[in-house]
Amino acid sequence: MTRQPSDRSAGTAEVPAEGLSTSEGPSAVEPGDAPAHAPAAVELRGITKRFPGTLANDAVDLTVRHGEIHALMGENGAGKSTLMSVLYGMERPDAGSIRIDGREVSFSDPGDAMAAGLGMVHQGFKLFESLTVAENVVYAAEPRRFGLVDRAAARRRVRELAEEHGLIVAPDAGVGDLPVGLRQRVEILKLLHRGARTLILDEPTAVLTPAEADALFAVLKSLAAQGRTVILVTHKLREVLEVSDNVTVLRDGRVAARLRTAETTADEIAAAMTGRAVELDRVHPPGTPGDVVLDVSGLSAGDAVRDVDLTVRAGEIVGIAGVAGNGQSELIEALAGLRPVTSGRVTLSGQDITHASAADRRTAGLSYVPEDRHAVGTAPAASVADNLAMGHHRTALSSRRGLLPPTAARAHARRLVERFGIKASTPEVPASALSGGNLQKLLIGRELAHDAPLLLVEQPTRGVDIGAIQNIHDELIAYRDAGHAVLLVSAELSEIHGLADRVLVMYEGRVGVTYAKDEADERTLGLAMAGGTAQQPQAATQDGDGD
Amino acid sequence: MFLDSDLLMSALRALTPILLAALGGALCERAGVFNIGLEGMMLVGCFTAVSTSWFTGSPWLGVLAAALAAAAYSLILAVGAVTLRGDAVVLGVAVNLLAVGLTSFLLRTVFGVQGTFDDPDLAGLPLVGGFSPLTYLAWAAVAVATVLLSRHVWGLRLRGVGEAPDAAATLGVSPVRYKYAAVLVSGVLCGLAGAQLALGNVTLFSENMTAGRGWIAVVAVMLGRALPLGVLLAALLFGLAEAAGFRLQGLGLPQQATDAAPYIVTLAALFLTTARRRGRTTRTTRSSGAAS
Amino acid sequence: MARIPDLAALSKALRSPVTFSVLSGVVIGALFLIGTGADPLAAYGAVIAGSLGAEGIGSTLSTGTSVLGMALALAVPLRAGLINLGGDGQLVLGGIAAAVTGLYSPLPAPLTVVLALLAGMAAGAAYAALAALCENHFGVPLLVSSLLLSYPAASLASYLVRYPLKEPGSSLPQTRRLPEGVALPAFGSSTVTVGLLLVVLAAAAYWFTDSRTAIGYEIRMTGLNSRFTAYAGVERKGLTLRLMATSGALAGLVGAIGVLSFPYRFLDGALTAPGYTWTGLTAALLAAAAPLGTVLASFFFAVLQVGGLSMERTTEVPRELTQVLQAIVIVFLAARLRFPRRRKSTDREPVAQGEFA
Amino acid sequence: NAAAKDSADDAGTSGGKSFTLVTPDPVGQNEFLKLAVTGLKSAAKAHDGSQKVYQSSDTASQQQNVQAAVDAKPDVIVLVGFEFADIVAQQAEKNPKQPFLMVDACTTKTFKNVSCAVFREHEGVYLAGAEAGLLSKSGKVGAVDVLDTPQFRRFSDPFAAGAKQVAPKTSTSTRFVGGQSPFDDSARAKEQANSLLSKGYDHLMAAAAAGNYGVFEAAKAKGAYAYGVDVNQCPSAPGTVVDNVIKRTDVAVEKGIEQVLDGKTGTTVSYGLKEGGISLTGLEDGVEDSQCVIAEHKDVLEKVEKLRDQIVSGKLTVDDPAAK
Ligand SMILES: Nc1ncnc2c1ncn2[C@@H]1O[C@H](COP(=O)(O)OP(=O)(O)OP(=O)(O)O)[C@@H](O)[C@H]1O
Ligand SMILES: Nc1ncnc2c1ncn2[C@@H]1O[C@H](COP(=O)(O)OP(=O)(O)OP(=O)(O)O)[C@@H](O)[C@H]1O
Ligand SMILES: [Mg+2]
Ligand SMILES: [Mg+2]
Repeated sequence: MTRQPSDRSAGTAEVPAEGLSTSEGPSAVEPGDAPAHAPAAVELRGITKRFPGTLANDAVDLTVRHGEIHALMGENGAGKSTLMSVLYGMERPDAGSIRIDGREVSFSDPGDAMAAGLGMVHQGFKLFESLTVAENVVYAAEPRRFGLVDRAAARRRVRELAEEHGLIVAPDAGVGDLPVGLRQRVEILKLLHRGARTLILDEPTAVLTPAEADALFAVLKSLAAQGRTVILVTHKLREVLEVSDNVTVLRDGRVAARLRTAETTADEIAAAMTGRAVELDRVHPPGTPGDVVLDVSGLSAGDAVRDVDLTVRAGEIVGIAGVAGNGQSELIEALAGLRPVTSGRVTLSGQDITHASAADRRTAGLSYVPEDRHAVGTAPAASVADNLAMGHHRTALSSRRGLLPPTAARAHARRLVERFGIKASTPEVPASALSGGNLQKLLIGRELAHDAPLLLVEQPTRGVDIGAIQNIHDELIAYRDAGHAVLLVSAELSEIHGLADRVLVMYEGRVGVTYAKDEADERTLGLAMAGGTAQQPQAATQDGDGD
Repeated sequence: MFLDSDLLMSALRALTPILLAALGGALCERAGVFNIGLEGMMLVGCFTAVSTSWFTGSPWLGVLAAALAAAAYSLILAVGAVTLRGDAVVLGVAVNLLAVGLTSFLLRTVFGVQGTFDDPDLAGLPLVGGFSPLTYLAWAAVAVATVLLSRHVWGLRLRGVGEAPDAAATLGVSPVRYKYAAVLVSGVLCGLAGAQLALGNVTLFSENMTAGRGWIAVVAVMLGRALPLGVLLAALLFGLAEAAGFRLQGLGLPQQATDAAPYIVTLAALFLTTARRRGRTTRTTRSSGAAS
Repeated sequence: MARIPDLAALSKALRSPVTFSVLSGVVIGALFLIGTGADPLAAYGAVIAGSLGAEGIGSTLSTGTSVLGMALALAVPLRAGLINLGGDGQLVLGGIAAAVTGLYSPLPAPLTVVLALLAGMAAGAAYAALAALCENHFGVPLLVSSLLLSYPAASLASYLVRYPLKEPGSSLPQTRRLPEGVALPAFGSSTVTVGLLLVVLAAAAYWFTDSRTAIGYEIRMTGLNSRFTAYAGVERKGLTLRLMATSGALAGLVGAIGVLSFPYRFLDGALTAPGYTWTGLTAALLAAAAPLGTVLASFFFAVLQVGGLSMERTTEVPRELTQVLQAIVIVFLAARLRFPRRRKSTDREPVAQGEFA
Repeated sequence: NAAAKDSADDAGTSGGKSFTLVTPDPVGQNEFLKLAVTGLKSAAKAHDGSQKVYQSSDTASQQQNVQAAVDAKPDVIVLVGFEFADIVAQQAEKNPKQPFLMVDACTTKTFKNVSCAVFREHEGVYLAGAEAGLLSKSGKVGAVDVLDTPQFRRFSDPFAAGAKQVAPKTSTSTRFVGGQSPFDDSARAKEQANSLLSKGYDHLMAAAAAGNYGVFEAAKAKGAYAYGVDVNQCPSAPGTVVDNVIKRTDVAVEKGIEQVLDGKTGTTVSYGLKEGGISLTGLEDGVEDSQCVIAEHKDVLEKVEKLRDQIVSGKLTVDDPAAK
């Protein structure tokens, strides 16, 4: 049975979807090399998975042929990861069946799934940082000698696989020391070592430069050419169009469309994802910069941040682009007073804050939306009201004697909940009960409410869906237009492109050229993020090998 | 001379129970379970060893029973902290408290005495080369634990589970199972530590006879950074400081000073090792949340 | 907290982990008793009568003074996720400082009493601060530094009272008795002193700080997520130092109260032997350091301790039963109670609040 | 031993006199307290009365137990141990009608309703020291005490003095168990003994409470000798324990109760060698069956008897460390 998508993409989606979801009968498409009559590599039928309060998957069907690269798309929270967790034996479905190579299976843990030839690279890495590459690769499938881990064999195996698939990485390097691009390789090596025939990759490119992503796609294509099957979970349209054979789009836990990549467009996929026409890559009009608010010169903080110069003026948004791990977070932490500055000078509205404490910087006029909203930006176990009070508790909410009347905190919470449209039943519920998007609104609302001359904001829309993204972007633009300075760090090039008046690219702790708004197209930035050359991952490999 | 073989013997005897318990603690630490219930598990081992040896006449059965009983007792921590995801520190405190109450209660109901149970007929462990066999076992356990943790499949998986349980789970390794195993093994080792204390170091049971040794083991785990060899060195340091303290009493140092000495020495060692460690790793940046 | 108790609140209270744990403890304790051939009803009756009856309530309140005092001392840092295991050392140093002040102060007796209390608090605070410095500057975890520092403090007090401060001619390691009048006034002829009031005042101050002040808010949030408060500008090291100093001051206060109450002297081991530090710690842990819960848990443990001794006198049941009971309650509660300390960012499980409600 | 049980059994048999004994520590294997219980029982038997034993474990429980005893108003409340001096003083003043008997200590002030029985252990320890001095081959004798307190110094200083009296060249040394639970930590007691033994000390006075067993074990392993306290401890390590400083707490309790009932209150009786309250196993009847090493050293006993006679007659006085 196929659900009828109700939006305007239904018509186009229907035909190829039929073709793909039935394994019998003649098929118009021939993905990969598999003969049409062969059983599909993976076939999910009517998968339903319910979490308390959320129907994450609602009767989802998904068919993936041998040798195919199949993209699974959808907004945040659409149910992609859940579906893959079900397939991989990490979650039990409430209903539905799974067939692998035509045989019905029931996995009780990932071990079963691996035994059936599945392998998964999870969203966010699942690596052991204190172990070596070889140990990570062979973990739980170790070559042994007398019950001991045969380290030589493990190293050999890593080298062999690496050579065979062009995934060079030093077997003895500590994973904790590797850049993200190489960690991704380790993840894939893990699967190959286990002989996975079907590889599931959940948002593998979120942290990669465009060049690294391209290298990854080359590997995926060659794997597919060998007859392996790839399921690529992503919400990046460019990637899908570039690499996949077929696309399944999820929305609100249901299949919204099944599309053949060759026959679809970015607009069509986006519409299927959101259920309406969306203006992709909205670009906001530029601001009108005023006086310098933040002036950073020669700032270094350990090895992570080296000799950074930048200024942010009132009424402008300065964007910092860069691949995760190139010092952006550390730069922001140094500016926020959470990381010691080793040299350089920072002034805020003319006041030297180079060595000021975090508290003093806030008093001097700084607010900050951190990247990690669960671990840093909020106390998930505390109530919404308590979370909203933080930072305001010593100023607006408390009397001169340090008293903090609970009524004041509650009233403050109600104001912000209203102003920023945070969906919370009462201010007393724990913040952990909020959805990701709402939690982000809480965080941004709390920091904007300071009305501070400077706002530092990291990854403001990570893990937030398109509706909320637009909302947050509008808030940031409004804040800028009210005459505040905003320093924005984002891994989403489209976000940087859409919001920033000027763009800096961070690479290995340094900030290079400043791009004006109209120069900062994704291609230029992408190149700069890779250090100006697409060979960067290769270079890092050599470093790793040299150890 | 001040440093002589007797001093060393004395230190070795004193450190055996601490070493056994600390090895258990180190395994738990590696598996990501903070075990401060070593003291209580050890005390359960002491009582079981003595009562079994008394009723069966065999110290070996006593050792066996102590290991089993302490392992069973450690299930409180395993179930509470791993399955029910309770706070390990609170559970550890409770495990210690319960052991004192339980063993004293049983001492009175089983033996009808309070304070101490001692009898010349109570069979203790024989001495081999001046030490009880469990002493050798403890040293062997250091070697086994070292190989196990660094080279064995089980150890690799355990370390992975302790560092990133989610990552282990995605590879089909059940963190729960490994954590349970680590806690149970720590129970066995604490049981042996208790048996060594009650049938090896002495041959009797008295209320609360562990007298803080379990806490020293906890400190040894930290000082030894949960490495078997490190733990051994830490326990040795403590044992030597204590044995040397006994000697210093002979030289006229007041008892209160010699009592305090091992703790001060341990604290000083902690200062030195953590200062060195911090000097080495100024680079590790994002770990502030993981530090406990 | 200040809601009108309706039916829902009542059923919530009945289903709360606290009720469940206490009941489980009582039931398991009863099984123990039956197993040893004793009558559970008689035993529990004896516990209640012996601790809350006319003859026991005084003892319960005076034991409760020390238990609550130590529980508060350990709750204050615990509220921010810090565990102070050095209560014994701070307690003893507080006691000895109060004894020295009491013996040698040239001031009139009432002033000397105040001075002795302050001296006790200062000594405890200074020593606890030392443990905080070990964590802040040497990176030795507070749990360990406070524990390790505790032993030398006890040894130092023991040495002082054995040699320089020893009462001449006494066969016990104890100081001279404090001069006439250098004592906390008692209520009537009971053993309950003004110390109880001081500790209750401290509890009230803790409650007020916790729920009504900015610093209390910061402490609570630090306990729930210390990176969150650090990000918002709360300075961790300073907070650790201040919390530990407060904790030590409270422990020192308990020591001073002990010395300024009967028998009005410092006797080696007398302050620590009853194990108030551990009982206090378990009470604080049990209540997740929430002020009201800490008070109730302390009272509960005082009842168990005093009642247990009384039960042993009147029935043949060993007093260790109450210790077992206490531990079982904690095990059951701990298994369901989660501290937000060390929590991973991905954890989205609801956190049980340890409030007695 | 199971004293709590006895007290409950006997609690019902009223009619005669009632006596309550409050101990400072759990009775357990504490020979000294066991004897006090024995004395209490024989007193109860003699007076067709009932007895109760309240065992304390710390200052708080001591106070609560004394309070409970006072509330029950028995004919005599017996308290053993120094620890009770302050409490008895307080209660005696508040309850002038309640007779108290303190054993092993006395209040500093005298009260009409408080009788005391104290011991001069140092006299017995001195004699044990003399035995050690005569028997030691290495010329080194030592002692293991629970803690460095005056009350325990009574078991080490006179031991050294006695040894030096008979063999002036003897060297002496004392170790204290200490640690986190000094009264129970036999393992530490054993190591303390070992640290003496390894230095060549071959006769050890064991005043380590429950740790005595540890001392005996250590001495036995090294073929050295030890001296017990309070009762005959020779059977716990035959061939190792030479002799014991016997302290007749039972007699003190029984006689004390007798006197109080006779109306002779407010007095202090001191028990030493002269009164027969302190003795050595070797000087008592039945040495032959005591399993004590001293039974084989008649010559030594003869010399020791002479010393005893000198002390009894007052010709020789033994310093009391606790009186300093
Ligand atoms: N363990 C869980 N308990 C409760 N709800 C969950 C759980 N895991 C996922 N959900 C919810 O199920 C829905 C689907 O989540 P899922 O992680 O599958 O989305 P996704 O499509 O992978 O999103 P993203 O792009 O953010 O990764 C979401 O609403 C999510 O909050
Ligand atoms: N791991 C989890 N445990 C418990 N509840 C969860 C979990 N993940 C999500 N939820 C619940 O599922 C609901 C949806 O969460 P999710 O973060 O996916 O929202 P969303 O669909 O992305 O919404 P938004 O538009 O606000 O981002 C929330 O109410 C949240 O409380
Ligand atoms: Mg996902
Ligand atoms: Mg979401």
